[in-house]
Amino acid sequence: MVRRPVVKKEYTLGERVYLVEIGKGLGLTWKHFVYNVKASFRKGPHTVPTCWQYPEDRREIAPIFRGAHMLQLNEKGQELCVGCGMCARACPAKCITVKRGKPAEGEEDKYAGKTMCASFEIDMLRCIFCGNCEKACPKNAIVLGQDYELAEYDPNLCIYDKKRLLANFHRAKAEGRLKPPRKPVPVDAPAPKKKTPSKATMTKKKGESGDSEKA
Amino acid sequence: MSLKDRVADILGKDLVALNEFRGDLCIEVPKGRIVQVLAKLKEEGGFDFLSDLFGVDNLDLYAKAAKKKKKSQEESEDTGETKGKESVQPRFEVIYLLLSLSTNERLQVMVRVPEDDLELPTVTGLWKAANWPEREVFDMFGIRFKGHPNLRRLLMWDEFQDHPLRKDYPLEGKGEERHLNYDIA
Amino acid sequence: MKFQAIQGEGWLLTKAEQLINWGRSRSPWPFPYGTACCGIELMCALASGYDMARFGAERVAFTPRQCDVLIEAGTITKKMVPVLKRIYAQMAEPKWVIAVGACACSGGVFRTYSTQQGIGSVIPVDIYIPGCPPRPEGILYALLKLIDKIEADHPLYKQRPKLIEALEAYK
Amino acid sequence: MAKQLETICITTGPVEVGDYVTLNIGPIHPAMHGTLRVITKTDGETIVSAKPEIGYLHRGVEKLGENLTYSQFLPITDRLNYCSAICNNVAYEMAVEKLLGLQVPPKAQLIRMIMMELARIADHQVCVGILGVDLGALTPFFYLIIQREEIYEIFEWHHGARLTNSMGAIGGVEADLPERFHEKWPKLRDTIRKANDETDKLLTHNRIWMDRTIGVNAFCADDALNWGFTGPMLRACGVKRDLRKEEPYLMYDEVNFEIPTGKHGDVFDRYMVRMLEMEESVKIIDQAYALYKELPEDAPLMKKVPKIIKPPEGQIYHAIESPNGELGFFIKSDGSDKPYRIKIRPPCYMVYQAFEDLVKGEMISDLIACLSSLNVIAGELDR
Repeated sequence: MVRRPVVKKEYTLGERVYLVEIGKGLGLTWKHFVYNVKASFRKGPHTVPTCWQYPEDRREIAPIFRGAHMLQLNEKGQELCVGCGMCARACPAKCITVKRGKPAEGEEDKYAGKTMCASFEIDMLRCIFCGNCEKACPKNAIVLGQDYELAEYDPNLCIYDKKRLLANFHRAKAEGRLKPPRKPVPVDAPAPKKKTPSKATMTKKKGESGDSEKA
Repeated sequence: MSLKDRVADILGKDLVALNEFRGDLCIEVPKGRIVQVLAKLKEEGGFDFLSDLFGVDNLDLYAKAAKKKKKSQEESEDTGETKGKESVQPRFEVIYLLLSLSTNERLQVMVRVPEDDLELPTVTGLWKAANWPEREVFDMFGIRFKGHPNLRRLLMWDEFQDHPLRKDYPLEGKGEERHLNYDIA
Repeated sequence: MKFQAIQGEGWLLTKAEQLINWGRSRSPWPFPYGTACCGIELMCALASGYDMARFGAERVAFTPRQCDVLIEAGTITKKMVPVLKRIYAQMAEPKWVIAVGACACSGGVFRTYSTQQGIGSVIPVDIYIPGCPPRPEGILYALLKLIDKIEADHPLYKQRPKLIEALEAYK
Repeated sequence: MAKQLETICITTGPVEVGDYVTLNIGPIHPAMHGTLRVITKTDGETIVSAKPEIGYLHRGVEKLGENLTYSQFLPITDRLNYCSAICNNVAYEMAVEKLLGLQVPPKAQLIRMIMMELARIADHQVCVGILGVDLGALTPFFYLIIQREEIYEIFEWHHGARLTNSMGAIGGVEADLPERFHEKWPKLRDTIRKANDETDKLLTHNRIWMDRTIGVNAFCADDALNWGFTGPMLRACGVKRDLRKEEPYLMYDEVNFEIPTGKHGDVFDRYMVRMLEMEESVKIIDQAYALYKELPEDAPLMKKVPKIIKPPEGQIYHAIESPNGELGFFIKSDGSDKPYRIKIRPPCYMVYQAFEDLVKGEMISDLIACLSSLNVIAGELDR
């Protein structure tokens, strides 16, 4: 059988009477109610206690939010993607398929690189919006934009092709929601030493094969 | 006295191999004496907390090693002799993660289980915590634990046939579907 | 000639249909079936802050018998599939299904032995929401889209397959 | 009786009816958090036995990890304990860093600490809120959710996602604290405290709450250790053990904080431990933020790691204190770019296996209270 420690219920008078605490709780909810009513009359930007009236009043989205993808163009209007397929390789969900192609005769100035992507498909239903493709892209061609209204009746419509990804970019550009270029992460060269090393990295043995002693 | 020496001291002959990597100590003990060894470690070594128990399938690792060996053999054109030695290596490992609450030291106790004798004694008598992990090891690798109070599948459904975490089981499965044996709807 | 009034131009039936649709679209009672991560975002969408009740999804019931919209938020594993089928079967007509998130739509990143690759192969899905998990706004957008779909429905036609058959023959 | 109860809870398997009433709860019972299932045998309202069945959210994460590269597996760790995804990310990153023998720059460590503590607060808030909901107190849940949105906003502005954060990378973090954090933190600290105060006012001294939680599922400390409890569950039983203190990682040894403990390990103690821990987390963030401010603005955030990570052969285990307890990653590497074996040690797995012992002899309604107070997250339980 299970052993259980014996717990004595010791209540103070206020707790025993129990209406006191209930009254306190009710007072608190009323305070919230009054505060919310007041806040709803307040002008200016949205304040927290009222809810976001979604279709009309949209919440401010972080510029780095990972939403629907887009294929970027550079300032000259040239496609940045060269079809290298790094994003497809980095994707954990394997939802990107890229085909590399050469631009047709006379269309070379439409593309920034010497090659281009002949087709670019993202299965949005598979995508988990982790941003690995964005990190892997050497040309900063594919980025995750701010669009989050992605629901569709038909699952086939959720497979975004190149046209749609470029359209995403044009729409974002028109609305001024382009993703800011990522800041370079300061990488340390000689490590500034921590005063007290954590236990996790106490012993540093490099290049030691793990199973050497077992054999 | 360092942990290494202490463990060697406590176990004596039962210590088959000892391996340290990045501060983590892993010891190998013989399969037959696992319960005794763990009891000893619990009583004398102060490792009174079982933090986890799990299996490892070494099939690919051996295949890789064999390939490497073959390659080096071909290079040196040294044929014969060491053939078939890899198959003797037990395929599975079961690792017990122990923790000493007083000294905060962790120890990995490893025991090798060959494919033709997939049975281990249970340690639920020492730690109740081994209950579900052992069931999971049975579910995922097919290693049976003798004396376990309730050795059924844990994560997969009961009618499931295979052992998914074995290396020869494909990631996407073999197309199993779960059907209840009574009609729904 | 008998069917002339029913066949689209009928004033009474159209109005009745509109009335029914209005009623249905203004009260899509959800069954929040949150199994995994998306369930937490669904919780956000239901709670204060986003408040799904503004669109009539007021009464969150945890019994499928009293719900119209099955909001499937989260992974469905193969072990869970019979349960899901049962829930769907228990819901009363008319019923709609929203698949929230990558796992429910297609299995997402979990292309593994134990994950059902999308609930679309098990039960009919009306709306797919990509995202892992989608923002609460994304879920609300899907609900609004579902309301549009309900409004465009023909409940009276749909309920009478025999009538439709007769109409087809009449043509 | 049996028939009637069966219709309330949806059964998914044949139930055997013996001398006792067999009552199947779950997996879609509202109190079962979506995917848990408990098959109980009851004598009247007293539970004679309760067999939890898990695996309804088993997604094959460990097998998947063997087929993905080290950096590809990072987003998958979000989906373990989705209430505090950052803790999983950091635990995994630190495990891989240990395998590589890396040490992260101090600024990255502080950012990780701040974000982890915020995640811990968010996790505890969900747990306390859901515990309230399951016991019939809806109000605190709504108040806490309003406040939690603010934390999510900071997450979103730091790494671009609300829930499944995928924060940082192996070798450090990829972004500095956002502007919004500097503006928001003083205000956020007050709102967190206010929300906790309100929850405290609504629940702690409420007679109904006390009657339903005090003395329910009380558990002995040595039993708890035998069952492998960690985290708030163990601390509620009176054992002062916290990996942040015992095996300090990151910079936890440079901040001061208390470890709140309970006495009897009942539901009330678990609730109190969680409430007090939130307060401690606020303190930790304050101190970490002060340390962070001392560092220069262009201090490094990342350690240089090769693009394709290939750790040396070997096996390591590294654990951190996640909101639920000891979250450990065992990684065995064979020298290739994919881990050979990943084993996740989820904290609530160990807690949940003692469920039968926890609820035996109690009432059915206490089972619900017990389950909510364990904070079992199915994603991490089944993996």
